Amino acid sequence: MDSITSKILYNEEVAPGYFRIGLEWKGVLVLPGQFVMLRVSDSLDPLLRRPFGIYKVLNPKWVKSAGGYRGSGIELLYSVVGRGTIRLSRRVAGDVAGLLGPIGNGFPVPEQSRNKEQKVIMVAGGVGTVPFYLLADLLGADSALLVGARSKEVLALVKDFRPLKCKVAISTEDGSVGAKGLVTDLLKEEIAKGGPSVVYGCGPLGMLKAVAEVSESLGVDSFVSLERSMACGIGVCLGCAVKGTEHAARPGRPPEYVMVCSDGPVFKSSEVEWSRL
Amino acid sequence: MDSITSKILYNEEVAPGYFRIGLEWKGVLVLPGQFVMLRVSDSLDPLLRRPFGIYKVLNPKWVKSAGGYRGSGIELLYSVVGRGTIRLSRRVAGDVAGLLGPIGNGFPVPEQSRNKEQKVIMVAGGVGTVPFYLLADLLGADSALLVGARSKEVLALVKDFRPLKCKVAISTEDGSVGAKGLVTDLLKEEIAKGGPSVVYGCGPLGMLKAVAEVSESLGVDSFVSLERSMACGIGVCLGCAVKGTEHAARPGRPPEYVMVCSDGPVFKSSEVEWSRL
Amino acid sequence: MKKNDNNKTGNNKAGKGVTKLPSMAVNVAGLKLSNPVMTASGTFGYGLEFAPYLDLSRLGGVVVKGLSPKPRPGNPGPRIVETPCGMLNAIGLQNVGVDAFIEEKLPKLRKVKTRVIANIFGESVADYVLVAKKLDGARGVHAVEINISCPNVKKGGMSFGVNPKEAARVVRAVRKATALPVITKLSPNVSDIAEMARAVEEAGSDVISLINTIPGMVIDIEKRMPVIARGIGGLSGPAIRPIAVRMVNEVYNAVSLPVIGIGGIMNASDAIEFMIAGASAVQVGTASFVDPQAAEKVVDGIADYLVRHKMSAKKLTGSLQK
Amino acid sequence: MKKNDNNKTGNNKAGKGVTKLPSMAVNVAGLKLSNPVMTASGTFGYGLEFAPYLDLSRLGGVVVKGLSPKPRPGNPGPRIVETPCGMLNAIGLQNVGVDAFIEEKLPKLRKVKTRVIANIFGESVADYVLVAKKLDGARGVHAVEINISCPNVKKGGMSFGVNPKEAARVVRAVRKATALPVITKLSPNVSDIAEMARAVEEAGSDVISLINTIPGMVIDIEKRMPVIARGIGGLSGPAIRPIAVRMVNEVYNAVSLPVIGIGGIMNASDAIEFMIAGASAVQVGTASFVDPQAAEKVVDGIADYLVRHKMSAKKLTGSLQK
Ligand SMILES: Cc1cc2nc3c(=O)[nH]c(=O)nc-3n(C[C@H](O)[C@H](O)[C@H](O)COP(=O)(O)OP(=O)(O)OC[C@H]3O[C@@H](n4cnc5c(N)ncnc54)[C@H](O)[C@@H]3O)c2cc1C
Ligand SMILES: Cc1cc2nc3c(=O)[nH]c(=O)nc-3n(C[C@H](O)[C@H](O)[C@H](O)COP(=O)(O)OP(=O)(O)OC[C@H]3O[C@@H](n4cnc5c(N)ncnc54)[C@H](O)[C@@H]3O)c2cc1C
Ligand SMILES: Cc1cc2nc3c(=O)[nH]c(=O)nc-3n(C[C@H](O)[C@H](O)[C@H](O)COP(=O)(O)O)c2cc1C
Ligand SMILES: Cc1cc2nc3c(=O)[nH]c(=O)nc-3n(C[C@H](O)[C@H](O)[C@H](O)COP(=O)(O)O)c2cc1C
Ligand code: FES
Ligand code: FES
Repeated sequence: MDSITSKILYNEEVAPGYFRIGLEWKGVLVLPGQFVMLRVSDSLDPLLRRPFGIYKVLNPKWVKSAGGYRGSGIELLYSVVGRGTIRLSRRVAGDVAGLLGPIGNGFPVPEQSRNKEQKVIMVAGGVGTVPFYLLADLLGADSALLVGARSKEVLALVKDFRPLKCKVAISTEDGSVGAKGLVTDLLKEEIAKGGPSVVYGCGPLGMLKAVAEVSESLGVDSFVSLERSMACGIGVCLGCAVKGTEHAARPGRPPEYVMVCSDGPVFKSSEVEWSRL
Repeated sequence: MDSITSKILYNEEVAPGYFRIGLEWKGVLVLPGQFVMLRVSDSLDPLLRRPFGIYKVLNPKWVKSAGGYRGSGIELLYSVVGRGTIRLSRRVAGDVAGLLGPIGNGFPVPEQSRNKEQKVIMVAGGVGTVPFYLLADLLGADSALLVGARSKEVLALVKDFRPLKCKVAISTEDGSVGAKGLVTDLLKEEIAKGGPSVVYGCGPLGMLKAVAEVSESLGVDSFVSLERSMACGIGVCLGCAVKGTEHAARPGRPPEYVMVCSDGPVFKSSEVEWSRL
Repeated sequence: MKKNDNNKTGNNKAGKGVTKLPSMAVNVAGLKLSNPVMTASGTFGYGLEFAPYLDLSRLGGVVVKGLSPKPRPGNPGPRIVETPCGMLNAIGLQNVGVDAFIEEKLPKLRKVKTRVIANIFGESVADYVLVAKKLDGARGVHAVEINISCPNVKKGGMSFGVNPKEAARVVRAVRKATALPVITKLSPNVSDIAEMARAVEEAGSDVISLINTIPGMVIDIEKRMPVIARGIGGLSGPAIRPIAVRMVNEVYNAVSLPVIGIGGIMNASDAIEFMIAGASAVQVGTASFVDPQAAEKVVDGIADYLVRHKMSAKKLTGSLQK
Repeated sequence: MKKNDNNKTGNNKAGKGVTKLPSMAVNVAGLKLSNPVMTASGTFGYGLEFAPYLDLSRLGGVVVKGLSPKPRPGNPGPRIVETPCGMLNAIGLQNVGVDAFIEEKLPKLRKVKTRVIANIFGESVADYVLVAKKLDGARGVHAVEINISCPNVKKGGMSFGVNPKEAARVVRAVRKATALPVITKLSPNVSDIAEMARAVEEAGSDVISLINTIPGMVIDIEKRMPVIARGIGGLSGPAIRPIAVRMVNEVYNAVSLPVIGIGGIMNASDAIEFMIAGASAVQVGTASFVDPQAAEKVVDGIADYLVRHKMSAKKLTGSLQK
């Protein structure tokens, strides 16, 4: 993990309210599912950095020994939702921005990723597609991406996945693209197809809960990437705590709570007290 | 006076650290020497608007009855000195910005401005040239602009005055352009040339004091444009107070202090307690 | 206005239930406002200065600059300095004096259809009483707001606002001196704001407003001098809002008087925060400097929220779930 | 360390006069720091977490997360929320407990050449004493900082920090329990900070640090619930800086103990403001979240200033002109 001042390479709207931003970061090593803390402006308001998942690695090279990609920079994909992301969306190429990361554990990259034994089913809600691009690229046909979204914005979110070998299925609330309904319905179908599989989820809390429940009820392990307001991103402010179950016990960790930034953001669903989220 | 949301027409660096910004403002009437309060960003930091003199009127038309120019917008000229002006300098054409004004009394426009009886000697320190462009344009050969600056940046500050009929003299601290020394030396020479004249000053406090002293000692009336930190710009916060002399007494005014925003920014030198500034 | 009249805000006639356009009206212990949005003392002049920028009649009320028995010149400058998300001021309570207010400002204010609240202060209890009495007879004043964050000259300059007994003395005396609703404006500079609130409730205040500014200092590190000539100034603006919301909630829970929320309100959602915390009405302060139309925009934004949530302003007050 | 040892900060040997490189060293009542910049408790973990980002040995000192007799799980989330130019936190003093600190963290910290200040708290005077005693024998701890902004469980949960007598009781007991320099960290949530400072001076504290966070509340207006699960959190960050600078100056004028300034320091000029106001040293808090290198940048910036002004750090302290 490092704290750098990065140069913005590009920052462009890919669909109404969705931007991708490229940030220079020579030699960075990224595990799929990791995130960064980004300073959106040099103003004191908003004060805190904002967490964003790493979407792509620029000029990526898979480093097997490290289980991650090494590259010359990163690309983030973000939706404009509030004060911080509004300001971020106004920044232009050439500007510099404080960048901290890559942070967190990321999704487990199955050892069998190259031998098709276990299928990884990735379930994304909206911009929750972000942590799955690197994985989908890596796993190819051994993986499936199920994306739930409100409406047509989903097309912008899945566009980059189309050229990959990863299977993509879509559901929208209004039925405008893909199946009408919930992404968990797609999940049930996908699990029902059989074969050993593991489920990875990223998106709104309600969706993650449903993903964990569906997976458990069908006897499949699931991992979820959680979101919490964050101040530090490095496990020291203790602000991003969520209640862990006994399965979350790890040596040397503070008792009872786990930190989304330093213990996560990816947790095995059984490690989290869902009722306290 | 009005409070509007104005569109930025252009915002460009004219010399290192100096910018001119064009703001759309249909039908605005400007008296020479007036200023505006401009919101530099929509962040809460910096919180307060910043005061800037009106440099030019876009598509100006002299309205004799009103003693001012009417136009389609205004141009400001500002130097980047701190948190607010740094942010302002990053804004781009098409952005919008809160704009309040035109504020204040402005410099008296001599009634004889069209008959050459009284010469107006304008003394500017650095970016203190701003309130004099409209006056110099109006008064032409009946006026002289004396500019003191640190060094070569003065060239960018006087450039726009060159095509006018107004006489321009320069002094710089390092002697790189014009006379080496203080602008008040130029002032003494100019007054010594004789004929009825009046002195207008705008610039750093030390310079204004010297301008007032020199003028008084040579028996010439002087007016100065003062600067104070401002919160409201409309005379209600009472934050921009300076101590007035008995000459500053005006009916209905709060006792003892005058407000730079609503009673000024231009004061007759004799109205101000210089020792308390 | 009798002391026991102090029920929580009720929007009298209009409160029959929520219809299509939710009621914005609030009745703050007899002070009937068309909506809960006022302006804060010292940030809105004598009201008229804002007529070019907004429609004064669309505001719930206008609180004028603090009035003293005699005109006051105020402090030497610099009087203000910007701070992170806020500002300090040490204006020194410059004002035209209560007589000039009544003679020169009030006649013009009467022509504007809004409620006028006179903020008053003094250096002794007698000062407060004198100003309150003069205003009591003045047509066009709808309530008196007591600023107790002022030095008590007779007690060595210690502020009335940090001592429950001294605060109660002022309130009791003003309560007797006027038939107008009496609002007491609390200073946040105390260990226990609830104790202060109970003291002024006990002393007969009809309404409590809070918070006033918080003392602060900014130093020019090149000159090694305070930026503000008087050294210390009062901090206002969004920086203090979380403190103000917390205190409004504490006071709401501690007393049965209606509460007016003040402190860093920049927009409607900020105002709504205060109402949820327990405020029957709010005052917009520093925001009027940042945007002279701020108060009217807050009115519009609250209306939108109430429509969206199918709620009256009255219902919003104290709707915090724990 | 005896009570009367409490002279204002002196940078011992190096203080012979200003030479080309002004002395950054300060001696805060026996706590010798290579420069006046520490980190604030709760914002720097146990120090080691920051090793990847800055050179810990370049800091004057590191104040670790508050330690209690037993490990504490802390509060349910959400625990933090951003505010204008600041943030609220209600971490609930989660920590590994004093024993785990001494066994697991301290051995690693000893390897880093910096001063380690242990911040301690408890729910009773006995708790504070227990922690202080354990730390007294622990090699690598250079001072103890008492966080008195904690609920006194035996007195109905009222904070030690708002009652001069209760605060003095804690300080007196800790003073007896340890030979280390004792720093008392004051809560800003009081009417009269000078009174609190005098009480802890009287009780034998060697140093006073301030300010801790200011209680505040943020409400989610859609859910009508406080954003922070516990309702109220502590406000920190640049928003509170003017309040903190004012209080540091008041305490500096009220007592003869050295003062450590805390509150919203984001960069060197902010730190210098505190020193001019009277602080012998400073602590960088929330800024370390915004930029993990903040504290080291503050060190660099103070050095630049001292060079430019040909001044030692010691001379800067209390250099405010009025
Ligand atoms: C590990 C992690 C990875 C993330 N990755 C991405 C990503 O790849 N792309 C993306 O668009 N967004 C991502 N997010 C969410 C992103 O951090 C928030 O949308 C952003 O911080 C909002 O900032 P804002 O100032 O615009 O909104 P605010 O004005 O702060 O808030 C707007 C809304 O966003 C919510 N919010 C604010 N901060 C957070 C936060 N830290 N976490 C969750 N919700 C928040 C608020 O509750 C509010 O509803 C991620 C969050 C986490 C914790
Ligand atoms: C009536 C009036 C007209 C002005 N016209 C112009 C103009 O045409 N062009 C121009 O470049 N500048 C002008 N100024 C000065 C301009 O307002 C300040 O330079 C600007 O506000 C600084 O903002 P900042 O945030 O960049 O600096 P800050 O970070 O706020 O401060 C940087 C420095 O500027 C000083 N400063 C801050 N605010 C003010 C203020 N309101 N008045 C004076 N000094 C201040 C500070 O003391 C500090 O030394 C004018 C000021 C006034 C009062
Ligand atoms: C410049 C200024 C002058 C003020 N004058 C007064 C006053 O005369 N009487 C008073 O009770 N409060 C006065 N206040 C306090 C405000 O009414 C208000 O309580 C405080 O500013 C907090 O609200 P805000 O953060 O919205 O500004 C003044 C505030 C400012 C900024
Ligand atoms: C997340 C967080 C946790 C904190 N924990 C402690 C603590 O355990 N003990 C303590 O004395 N102060 C604690 N504080 C207070 C800080 O040490 C400091 O006094 C306060 O944040 C003001 O400084 P700042 O504005 O620079 O952050 C904490 C502050 C924050 C933001
Ligand atoms: S964000 Fe600070 S501990 Fe996770
Ligand atoms: S800036 Fe408010 S009175 Fe002049």
